[in-house]
Amino acid sequence: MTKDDLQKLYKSKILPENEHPYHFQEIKSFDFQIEAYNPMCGDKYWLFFEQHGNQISNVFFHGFGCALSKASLSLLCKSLEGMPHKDAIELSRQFVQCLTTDLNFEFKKESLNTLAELKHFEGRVDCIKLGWEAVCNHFENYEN
Amino acid sequence: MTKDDLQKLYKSKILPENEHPYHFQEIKSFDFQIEAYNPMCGDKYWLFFEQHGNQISNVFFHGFGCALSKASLSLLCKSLEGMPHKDAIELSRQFVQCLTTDLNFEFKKESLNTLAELKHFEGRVDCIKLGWEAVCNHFENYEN
Amino acid sequence: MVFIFKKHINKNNIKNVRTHFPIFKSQPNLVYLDSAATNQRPQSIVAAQSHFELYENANIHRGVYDLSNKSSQKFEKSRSIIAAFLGSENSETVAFTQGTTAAINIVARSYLEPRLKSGDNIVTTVMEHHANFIPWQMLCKKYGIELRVVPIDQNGDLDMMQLKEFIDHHTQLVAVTHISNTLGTINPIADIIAIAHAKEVPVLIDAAQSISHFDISIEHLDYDFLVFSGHKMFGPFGIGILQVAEKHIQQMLPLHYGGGMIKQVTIENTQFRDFPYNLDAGTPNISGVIGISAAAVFIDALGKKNMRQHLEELTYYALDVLAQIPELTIVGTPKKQAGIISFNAKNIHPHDVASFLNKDGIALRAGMHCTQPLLAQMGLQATARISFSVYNTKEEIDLLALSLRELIKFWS
Amino acid sequence: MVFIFKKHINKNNIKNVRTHFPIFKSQPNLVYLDSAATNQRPQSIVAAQSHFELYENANIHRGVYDLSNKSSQKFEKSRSIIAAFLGSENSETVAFTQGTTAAINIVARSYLEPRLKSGDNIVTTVMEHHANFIPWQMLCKKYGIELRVVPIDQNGDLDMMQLKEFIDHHTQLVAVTHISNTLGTINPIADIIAIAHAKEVPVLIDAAQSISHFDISIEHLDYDFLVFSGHKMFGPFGIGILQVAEKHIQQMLPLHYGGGMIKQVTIENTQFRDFPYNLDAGTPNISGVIGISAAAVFIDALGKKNMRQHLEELTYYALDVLAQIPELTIVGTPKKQAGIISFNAKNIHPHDVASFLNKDGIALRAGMHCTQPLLAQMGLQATARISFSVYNTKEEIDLLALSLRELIKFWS
Ligand SMILES: Cc1ncc(COP(=O)(O)O)c(C=O)c1O
Ligand SMILES: Cc1ncc(COP(=O)(O)O)c(C=O)c1O
Repeated sequence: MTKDDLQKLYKSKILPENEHPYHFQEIKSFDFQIEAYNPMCGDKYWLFFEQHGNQISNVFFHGFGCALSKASLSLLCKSLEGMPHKDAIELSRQFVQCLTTDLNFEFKKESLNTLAELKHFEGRVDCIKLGWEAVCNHFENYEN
Repeated sequence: MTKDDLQKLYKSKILPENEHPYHFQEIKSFDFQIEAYNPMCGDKYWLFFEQHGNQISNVFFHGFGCALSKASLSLLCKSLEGMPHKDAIELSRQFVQCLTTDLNFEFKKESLNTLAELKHFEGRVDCIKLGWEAVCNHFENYEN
Repeated sequence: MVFIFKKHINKNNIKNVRTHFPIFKSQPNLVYLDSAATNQRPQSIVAAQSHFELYENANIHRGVYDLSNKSSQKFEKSRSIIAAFLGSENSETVAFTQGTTAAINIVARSYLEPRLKSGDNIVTTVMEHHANFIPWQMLCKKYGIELRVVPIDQNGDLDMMQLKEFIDHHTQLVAVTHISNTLGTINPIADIIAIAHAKEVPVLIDAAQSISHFDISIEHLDYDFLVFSGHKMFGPFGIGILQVAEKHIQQMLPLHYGGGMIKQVTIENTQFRDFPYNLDAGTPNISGVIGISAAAVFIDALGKKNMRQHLEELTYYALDVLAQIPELTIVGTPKKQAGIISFNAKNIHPHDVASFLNKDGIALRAGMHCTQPLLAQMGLQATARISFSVYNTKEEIDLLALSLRELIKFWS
Repeated sequence: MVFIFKKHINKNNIKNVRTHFPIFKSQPNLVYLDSAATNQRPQSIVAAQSHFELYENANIHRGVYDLSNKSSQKFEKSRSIIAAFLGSENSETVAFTQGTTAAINIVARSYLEPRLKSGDNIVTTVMEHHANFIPWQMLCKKYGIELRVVPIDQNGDLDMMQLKEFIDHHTQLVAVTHISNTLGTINPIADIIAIAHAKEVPVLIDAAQSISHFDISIEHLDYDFLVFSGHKMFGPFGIGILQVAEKHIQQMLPLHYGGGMIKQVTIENTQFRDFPYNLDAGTPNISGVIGISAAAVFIDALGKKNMRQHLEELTYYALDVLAQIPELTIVGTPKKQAGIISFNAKNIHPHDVASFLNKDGIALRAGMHCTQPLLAQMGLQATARISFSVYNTKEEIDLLALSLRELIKFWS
């Protein structure tokens, strides 16, 4: 990625999402919460989930991290809302796979495809996958 | 040292001493004994001392090792006999120093001078100093 | 093979020293500001190692043939070079380790652990690298003893009053860094050693960040343990030094068991050699040892005083230049600082700073720098960190400032 | 910088492989028969390392900039190269250590020690290198448990009946070498693993002497722990491998504490990463890791089968030639032998042999080869040892024989 590309990408996708993140707030009552923490760099967020039965109704997040992790979490919240657990896990897994392997998926949300293309943005993939991986781990450890 | 020098040296000094070592026998009654052992190569000898008061009367040795260590021990026995402890320690120390530092001493026994010149015979100094160092260590640990 | 010191290095040409580092020839636009993580390597030191590996290679100690003899001699000669580099004539004060981290862990396990008893305490500081923190924390947990962590004041200097109070007759060790790898704070180690020794407490100095440009001599400083890494002093990875004061040598137990460190082995029993040889279990990193002694020679040729002066100039220049960018906050304003500056840019996460600056060829670190307790005390999650070495220039700092200004403008 | 694999290495030119080793160009008369102590190094592997150090050097993991990224990638790529070299797709089975000795000590401390209880036993053999003997001896002493030492028969083969009897349901580990570094005996490790696994006992294989010319794959051999060193496989000093079977990974505790191996550190507490990353305390030996993976690539390019065939030819040729000198005794006549031969000359101590042969440019070892229990069982104080690698030739063995005959004549 050239400097130009990087600037365009940030200007068009990352910075807006970073400056006006979706559901970026700490809430007190939730059905479950997930920590997303990268000890290497210090990024640390909490994700707060509200659900009806097995259906995720709302996802909020709060914490501290770089523009990429924040933008990615913002998209995560938007994406998972309204999904049954099953689909949320599936999507999160696919997204992490997409970032860490040679596999490619076509996501419905265009912004997810843009983010996923950043798999070659070396040294920052951890930032992008932070929240998604936390979701996968959570469901692997606690649900199954 | 060239191969030629090495052969000459062995022929004239080491091999005779190695083949007919002085006082090379295990004796049962002695005043004290010293172990001379090099764990790196496995050379291992016992030195047996007989004394009158503070005067060393006889030194015998027995064990297994290379031609150099054996020749050197043979000379050690010859050299220390008849000496008061004090002189034996002094001589042993000088000889070890001679082999391991830049210091040079002139020894009365010509064969000791020859041996001492081998300080540049790399990788074998340990063999030459084996018995002498054992004598130094013994007196440092047990007499003083 | 006349690789070694082809170009004459001396105190007058520190300005030209950059030419000794091939990476800057192949990447002329590289602005490398991450020397606190690892130094770039000069041609001469890499050549000293590869020359050995290609033309003089042999295992040490037990070989009678010439190649092995020369290798053994070079190995032990390296030990005396390092001892002299650290102000000692006694090469038996110097053990080779895998690096700073290993050296500290060895002190924890081989020296400290066997003497701990309940009621004891260990004193360290909140600004330590994890390498000089977790080993003590783990020992304290294991033995239920107290870890006393000296805090810093708002400038990033150690709270010396607190340190003084913490050290008492039950303190078994004071472990402190010479220079903070996050803030650049230079700690008053001579004072700390004096305070500790007044209570007969030994002191470990982590010199990872100071070894290449500070005069460090056991004769003058009288520390008990000194640790540092080759790769932060122009030398190779995988090698470091543990220097132990003569009075503690007898107490140093082996770490690993194997060849090289033994006197006698029977089926029932084993006798070990003394420190430092009892730490040489297994074939040592011979070329690494040759590399680290070549690094000591390189540093002495440049002159630590010149290096330090160069670093100080760069540090103060950078502090000045960065202070003129209003969106930046410098993290820590210690009394004395060398070679390392942490900062944060308003609203821009350090990782984003690093990614954008990378596009301008500027290499800097972002994150917690293995100092999580320090960042927690300062209420920070991460910083951007620049660090200098002898090859850096003021022009590079100007480029950094330019790049930062551009980024800040872009971001707003 | 096109140092790397300048000359094409492949299975057809094992005869020309000597040209890849610069030491034989600069010392054409060197007869190097001490590869069991350490291999000579090919140009390509040394160049892979020095190229990294000079042009690509950066610390790993926490850097966002290109240089650090590439370094991190090369580092982790090396781990997968080694995993593949050992028949595994899971690079998380592979930890980097300082060498064989360190790897064995890590298994002793991080895996075995926490699970020992009274009544347990550890099975090893009398032919082990001290590195694979003393760690178990020390554990047994510490916990008052039994060390069961499998003897050898008069040929130098393991007493398999005894081994079978020794392994019972209280055995916590069987630790055995693949090839004896003193006798050259090739042990039937597949059988040993089967015997041990039938009693659910894990097996550690010391592959220091076999890694470069035996197919060793965790998939086929199903060992539990495998250890070897870089410097005995054409790679650098200061780096080795510990491969751990997936089923034991969770049980591997950290050795040292420091940066790199942590998840979270607070003043009160620390959480660690999992194996193999929990062993990466401190900056790893990055160029060593690059070197050892380059060595694996080099070996694969030559083909282990070719190497082994070459070594076998040399070994049998040498056994033949030496048998024709009546004053020599070959030490050990195991069923299968590769690359290593010990012998003694009547009335001439091995050290004297080595000193005289050195004058003819022949480099061989004399001594106990870090196998004191073995020599004690055989009633020997020392041996002369020759060992081969891919660069040796039959002509060299002829020169050895000539030299030995001359020495014997001179001596008598
Ligand atoms: C069979 C065997 N095991 C272990 C070792 C020890 O290897 P290192 O010294 O590289 O740790 C050696 C090397 O001498 C060996 O031959
Ligand atoms: C102050 C300090 N101590 C210890 C270390 C650890 O050094 P190494 O990773 O070489 O073991 C570092 C390096 O990051 C450091 O800066």
